[in-house]
Amino acid sequence: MTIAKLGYTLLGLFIVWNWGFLMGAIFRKIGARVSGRIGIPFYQPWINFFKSVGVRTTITHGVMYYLGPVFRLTGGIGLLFFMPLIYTGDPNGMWTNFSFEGDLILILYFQLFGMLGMAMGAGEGGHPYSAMGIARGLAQHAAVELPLTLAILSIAIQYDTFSMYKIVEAQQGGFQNWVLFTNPFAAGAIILAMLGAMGHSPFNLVKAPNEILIGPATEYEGTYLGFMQSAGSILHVMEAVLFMNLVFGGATSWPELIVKTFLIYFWSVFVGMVFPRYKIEQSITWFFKVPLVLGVLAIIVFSF
Amino acid sequence: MEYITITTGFLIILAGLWAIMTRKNLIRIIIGFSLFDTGIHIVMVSMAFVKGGVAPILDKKELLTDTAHKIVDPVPQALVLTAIVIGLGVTALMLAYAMRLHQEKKSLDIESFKDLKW
Amino acid sequence: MISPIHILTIGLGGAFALGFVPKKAKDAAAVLMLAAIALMGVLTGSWLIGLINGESAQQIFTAGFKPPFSINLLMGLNESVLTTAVNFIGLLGGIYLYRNLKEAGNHAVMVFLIFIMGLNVVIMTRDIFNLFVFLEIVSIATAGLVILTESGKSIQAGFKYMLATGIISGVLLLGIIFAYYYSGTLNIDGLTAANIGALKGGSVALLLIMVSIILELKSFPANGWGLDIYEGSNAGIGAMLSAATATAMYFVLSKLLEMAGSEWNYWVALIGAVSFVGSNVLALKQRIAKRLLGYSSIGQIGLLMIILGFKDVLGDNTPYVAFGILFSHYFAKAGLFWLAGIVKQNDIANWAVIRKKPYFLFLMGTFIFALIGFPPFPSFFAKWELVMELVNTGNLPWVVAILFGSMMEAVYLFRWFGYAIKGENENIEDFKIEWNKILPVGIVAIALYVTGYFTSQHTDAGAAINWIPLFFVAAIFILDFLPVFIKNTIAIIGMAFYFYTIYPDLDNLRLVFEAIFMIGGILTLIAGYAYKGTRPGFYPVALLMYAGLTTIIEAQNTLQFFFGWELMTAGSYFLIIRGKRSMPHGLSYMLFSVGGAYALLMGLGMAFAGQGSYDMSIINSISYIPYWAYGLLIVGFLTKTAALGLHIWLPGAHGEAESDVSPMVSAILLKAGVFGIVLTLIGMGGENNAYPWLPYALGWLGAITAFSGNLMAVFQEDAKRLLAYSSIGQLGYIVLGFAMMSHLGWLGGFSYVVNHFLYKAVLFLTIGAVVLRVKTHNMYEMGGLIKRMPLAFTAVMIGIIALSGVPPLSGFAGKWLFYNAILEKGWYLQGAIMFFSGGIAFMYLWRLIHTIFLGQLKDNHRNVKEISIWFLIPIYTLLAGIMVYSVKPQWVLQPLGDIVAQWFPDGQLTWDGGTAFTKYGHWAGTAVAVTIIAAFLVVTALLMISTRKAHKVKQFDITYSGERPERPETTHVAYNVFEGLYQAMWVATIPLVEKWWNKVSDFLHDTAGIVRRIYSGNGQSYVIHIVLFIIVTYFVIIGG
Amino acid sequence: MEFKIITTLLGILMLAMSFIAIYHKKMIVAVIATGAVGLFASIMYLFLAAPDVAMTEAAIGSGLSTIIFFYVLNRIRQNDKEGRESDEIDEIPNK
Amino acid sequence: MKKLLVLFILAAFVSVLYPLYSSFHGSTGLTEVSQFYASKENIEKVNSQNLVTAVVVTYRGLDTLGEVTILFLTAAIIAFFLKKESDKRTLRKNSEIFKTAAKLLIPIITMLGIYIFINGHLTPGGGFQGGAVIASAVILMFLAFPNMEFSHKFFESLESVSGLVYVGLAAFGAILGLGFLDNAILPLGKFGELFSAGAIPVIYSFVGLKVGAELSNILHKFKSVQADN
Repeated sequence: MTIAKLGYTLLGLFIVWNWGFLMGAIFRKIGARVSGRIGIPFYQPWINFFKSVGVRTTITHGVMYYLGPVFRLTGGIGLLFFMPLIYTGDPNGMWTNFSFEGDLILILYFQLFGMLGMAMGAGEGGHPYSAMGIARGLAQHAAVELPLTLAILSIAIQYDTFSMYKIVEAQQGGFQNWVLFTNPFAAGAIILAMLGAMGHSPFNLVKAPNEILIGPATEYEGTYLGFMQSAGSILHVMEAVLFMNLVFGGATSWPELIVKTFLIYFWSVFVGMVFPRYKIEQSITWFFKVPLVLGVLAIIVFSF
Repeated sequence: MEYITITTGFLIILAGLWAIMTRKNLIRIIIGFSLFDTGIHIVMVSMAFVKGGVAPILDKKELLTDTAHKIVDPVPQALVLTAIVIGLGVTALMLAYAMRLHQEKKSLDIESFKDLKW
Repeated sequence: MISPIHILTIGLGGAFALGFVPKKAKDAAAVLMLAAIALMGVLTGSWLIGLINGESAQQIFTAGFKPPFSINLLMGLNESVLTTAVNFIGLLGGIYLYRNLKEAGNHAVMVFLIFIMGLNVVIMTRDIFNLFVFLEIVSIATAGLVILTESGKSIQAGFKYMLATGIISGVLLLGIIFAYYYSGTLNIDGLTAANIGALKGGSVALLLIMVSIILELKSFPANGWGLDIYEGSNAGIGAMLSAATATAMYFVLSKLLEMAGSEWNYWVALIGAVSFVGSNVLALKQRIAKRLLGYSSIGQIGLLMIILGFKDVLGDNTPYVAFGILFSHYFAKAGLFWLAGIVKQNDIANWAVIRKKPYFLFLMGTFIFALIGFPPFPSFFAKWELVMELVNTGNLPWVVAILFGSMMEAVYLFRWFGYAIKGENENIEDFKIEWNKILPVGIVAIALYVTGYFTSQHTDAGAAINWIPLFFVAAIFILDFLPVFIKNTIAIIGMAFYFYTIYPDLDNLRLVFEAIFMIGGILTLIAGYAYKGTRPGFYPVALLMYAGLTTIIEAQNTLQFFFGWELMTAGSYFLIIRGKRSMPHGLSYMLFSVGGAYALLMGLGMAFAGQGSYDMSIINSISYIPYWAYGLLIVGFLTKTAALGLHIWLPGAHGEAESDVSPMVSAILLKAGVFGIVLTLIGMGGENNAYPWLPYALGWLGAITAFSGNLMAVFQEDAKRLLAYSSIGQLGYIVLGFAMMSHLGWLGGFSYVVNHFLYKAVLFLTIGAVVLRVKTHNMYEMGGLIKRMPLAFTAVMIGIIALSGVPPLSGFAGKWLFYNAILEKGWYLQGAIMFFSGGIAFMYLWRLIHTIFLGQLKDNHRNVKEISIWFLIPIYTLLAGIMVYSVKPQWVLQPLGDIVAQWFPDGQLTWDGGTAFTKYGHWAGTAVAVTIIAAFLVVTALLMISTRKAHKVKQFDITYSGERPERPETTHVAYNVFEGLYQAMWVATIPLVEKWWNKVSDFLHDTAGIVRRIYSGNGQSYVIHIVLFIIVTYFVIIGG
Repeated sequence: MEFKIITTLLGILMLAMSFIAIYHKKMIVAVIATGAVGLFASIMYLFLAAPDVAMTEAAIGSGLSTIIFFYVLNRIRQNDKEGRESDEIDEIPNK
Repeated sequence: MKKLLVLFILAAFVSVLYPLYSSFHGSTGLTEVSQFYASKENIEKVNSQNLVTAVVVTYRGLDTLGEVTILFLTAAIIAFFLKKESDKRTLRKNSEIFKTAAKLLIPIITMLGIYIFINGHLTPGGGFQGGAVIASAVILMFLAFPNMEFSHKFFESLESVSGLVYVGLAAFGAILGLGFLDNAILPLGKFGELFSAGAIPVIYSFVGLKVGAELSNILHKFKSVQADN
């Protein structure tokens, strides 16, 4: 049983990893086309990944530097482990991974695991801008968390459970049962907070171009970068899966998962294409406005 | 009669207090204090007076019988004796202080001895 | 037994005989005087012993006639106690003033002797005019003694004193003669029987008598002359006035109060309360030591007057309470005045010089703590009894006034003490030691401890107090000269042994806290081995704190609890104030603690009310305005947990404390407050308590505290302050958890209690040890230390992961329980705030690790060593605890759950092996940890395989903007990194609370500054005050 | 009856003397007036059948204390002479 | 302005004292205590013709002891307060007539003083009055012979001796078991004669000596500080 489950989980990991690469490529392509460029081929991420892993990795700045990508990738993989991917009607089903029905609190806090490792690893690189990027990232993350937590709590109240499996289960039987419609305030808060969580424009000061040149990501080369790329692709998909499970009724099959995550991801890319970047204090205050109000409303509606 | 004296006594008490509270000169304040004391003594002696009584000195034979109805009250008088002597002591001490204060500052103005305050 | 009348024979005979002593033989005169006072003391002392052993009080008749026809004296138990006290202090004061008296000549010696003799007669006499005469003797002698060491100021003070007492005794004389006129007697007992207060004019006569005695006690505000004399006279005389005269006058008041009848009780108490509060408030602005003591003396007498006024309420306890306060005041004030004479510094700021001779600091501390009413001094027990009885009889406004006045007193006394401990003392001339001056001070200090012990034995509740820890502290204090290594070992063995002996007696709840206190204490003490030398003063105070903590746990009754609480406060105050720059924080810690203690005192009083027992169980069934009682208890405990609004002492206190003290006061001490809150909430009756709004408010307070504590921590540049603010935030979580009043909430709270102890101890110990190495608190001056201290880094990393609540470490257990509890309880908004605080916490935790250990190593830290092994031992022991808790949370949570289930049986976690179930979800701590660790290891292995040829690069092997850095500072972004967050959230960082407290403080100080201008220094206006005082009391009491 | 009139007169006289003692410019006069108050008081005591008190008041209240006053005044005047010339002893100059 | 305030305060003070004044109706008889003193058996018990003296020395003897102590205290305080002394000086020379008169008067005044206190239990007057009279003799001496040596020692010894005797007599009563200050330690004598009233004349004499010495000391102190030029 456990072995089989491990197998399915690893298979899921593989699918998600590939889908993450593909999705990333598609969106870069879309972005390029929107700005009138041709863009990368859809297989470019794989090329990048294998090239990174293939080259000889020569340097390290120290233990934490070394462990940064490890934390990050573990964070991504762990998130996948703790999140049910596909709803099959069995809480211990094959695509629920090691989720223990996907405890929301565990997931919310485990999101921070990769971030923490990244923050520490980049810190040891000794590069000044990495610290800046992390500081901004943490600040923005905290701001995003507030409406997100409110909305998640609201959903938890709505279904009287912290189990993601049960939340998804409750949304089955037609889109009218989705949280998007049954709890529009929470959904609204989540959809807006999602923009911050995904880290696209206007909330991408964290990895603004000048930092991309010389920030955390460029501090890492070779295998480190390869790990980071993998982690990135997994995390992107898993965040989308999280929101899908919470708001959009989850997925009963892989194609559904792929379509839904694509659309969710599309939303944040779309906004990113349209809106210019915020400064960090602007983005924080933005999250304290509409999303926060929606989150509080969501709580109020369901607590009384 | 005792009404007159007790009135005088109270008025002198007030006069003394007035001097203590308004005059700035140390000596004058001590004079005020002396008056205040004298006033109290007069009040005390007035209280001892019994109408028709004589001094409580039993130097006549007839005083020895039914003494209690013939003399004035000796107790307040004894108290006043003590009080007068105490008053002298206090006044003398105050004057000594005033003298030394004047030595310090060459002034008798009570306003000029405010080194200690608040 | 010799008749007490021979006090007169000895005193006067001695004084007259002094006339024969040749002028040259100065020593002979002084020795004769001391001998005479000692003889009087022996006489009264023998009566004291006799009366205690059951002999009957003796009436002394003079002139062979019975009263009321002649003057009589009485030697009863009270009289014998007080006369002995007067003679005792007279003897000590005589020894202290030996040189001054000798130099002033035989006449001064006579005056001193007559002064003491006069006080004896004042206490004993039962005739009101005789009282007047001997009062005059005392006040004339005082006026003479004021100029013992002559200065312009002393003469001025003496003149004002004579003027004022002259008027007062005139008024007294008027009152006496009219009392005689109406009643026909001068005997106090006769006057009592005559009940002159009932007559129209008689009531005025009585008023004049009472008011003049009250004025003689220097009642506020007609007391400018009294203050002047305290300031202007020799300190030795000030001690006499404050100790001996005040004691005697107080007894006179109590004698006359019997005569005045019970309707006067109220007024005496009222005047006392005005005096107590007014005098202590005005003293806030005072900076001259002796005058400050004067204010304090007047305040204490006011307190004693309140006690006297409530004698009917206190009943048989009156002497106990009054003597308790009186003797603390008597010894402590005399001691302080004498110290003032030895130190010879006017400005309290200059008292820092006292530190040059540490044992003097100890003496001063003894006196100040005795005055404020800390254990083990008599005033502690007396104040306790007073407050209990007053609350019990519903006199709450009085209690508030008493506690407010005491609070003000604590403010200025501790400010003064703070200067002494921490002030700048380099440029102040050292003071000389004269043995005849030290001896009395030492004796009264010892007397304070001894009387304290015996006072405690007087009541059943007090007798139950376990003094063993305190004796252990005393032993360590005596051994203070030994090197650290020995003392540390003794302390650790002592604590371990003590813990071993008492743990079987404790219930599980108490065992949890006792384990935190004792095991935590031992672990933090191990770090003490890192210090060299003798580390003077550290061990007594640290152990004092632990003694207090263990007393709190062991307490069988509320008195014991409060006793321990105050011991703990005192010990921790001294611990905190040891830091280099911690004086203002030590002061604010003390003030909040004292304020909190008073809230507790009142709350415990309400618990006592109506139940008539001191057993700890009374807080489970408070019947007298329970809302307020529980509220006050909680507020009292919240001062220790540093809830928002009461927190401003904490950052500085913890941040500036020594490296191994910070964990003691943060990881351990704060739990005492939590323990109190737990007890209170249990007392409120668990789940279905009758006052749901109280925990509700508490919950919000906890949530907001968590938020603001964490937010403030983000913007700190000082590593220890960051941790201190973090503690505020963490305690906010704990408070919220317990406030939920549900099984899950409490379990979450408890899990946090254990967890916070573990990781905060780790963090504070590590950061403290790092600070010891790098010699700075500022994080931006550190950096890259991972290269130099990898072990410290690992400790901090594990600590912050545990703190942040990221799975798989132990912090997550608390978080998970919390959210389940919140969902169950329906406190969603509070929960959201908490979660947001968690996000914020992440920011400062990252800073902690990034700014200190990552980034660029600074040039001046190239050669720092790994932190001391003595720090690493406790740190890694605690880390092991964290790891066990993380991997096997059920080992900790199941027993805790059993404890909680005693009060909250519903909504328990169900355990299935390592998996915990609630109705909302389940969580398998072990499995999660295993999963994550496995994934982590696999990924690490993969990375290691593919990067096996990587080599480590040099520190500056980076480029940015096309430049290679050459100095670490330029590439270490460490200062003010959360500028963006600040710009978004500055509104929430405005220190409103601090501003509010500052406003309160300014208001009080300004009021004091304005009101005290009535003491214009003009003797004339003092007379006006006296007359006005009489007028006002007349119109208030008799009503025109 | 005549006692009453005399006593009343004495009382008025005493009050007048008190006024002089308080307000007369010359301090010497004021001190003498104070002594006079004591003296009249001792007469009053005689009327009040208190010869003991009268004697005491005459000897001590009006006699000795007046002399002490004089000594002090004299001493202060000497002090003043040493220092600046002022008649402060009599009247405090308005500031 | 200030005077107005004081006037107002005094007016208020008058209203405080007024009930005392208004309830005073004179005395129509003795109080219980003084009736006791005036009762026949007690007059015989104390055997003093002057009742005031009886009260002062016996019944309220402790007050008197205190009172003497106060004078003693004042003298002592003034002595160490006004330390400065310079006896060598010349004041104006007094006329021969004054000096001669003084020489005559001083012993007479002293004798008068002694008479007054010895007869304290018989006639008005007593220790205080007598002492004051003796002090006035001393004043006369100061005035007439400003340069004469004042035997400080003598007066201080006198003061101490009489004080000790007073206290000793008082304590003697207590030791005999009669009571502190009981006059019955000496034979009561025949009413109205010099040797009557037990210890009263003895005590009062020593009080007189003591008061005289004390007042003289005080006066001397005040006199001696006159001269510092």
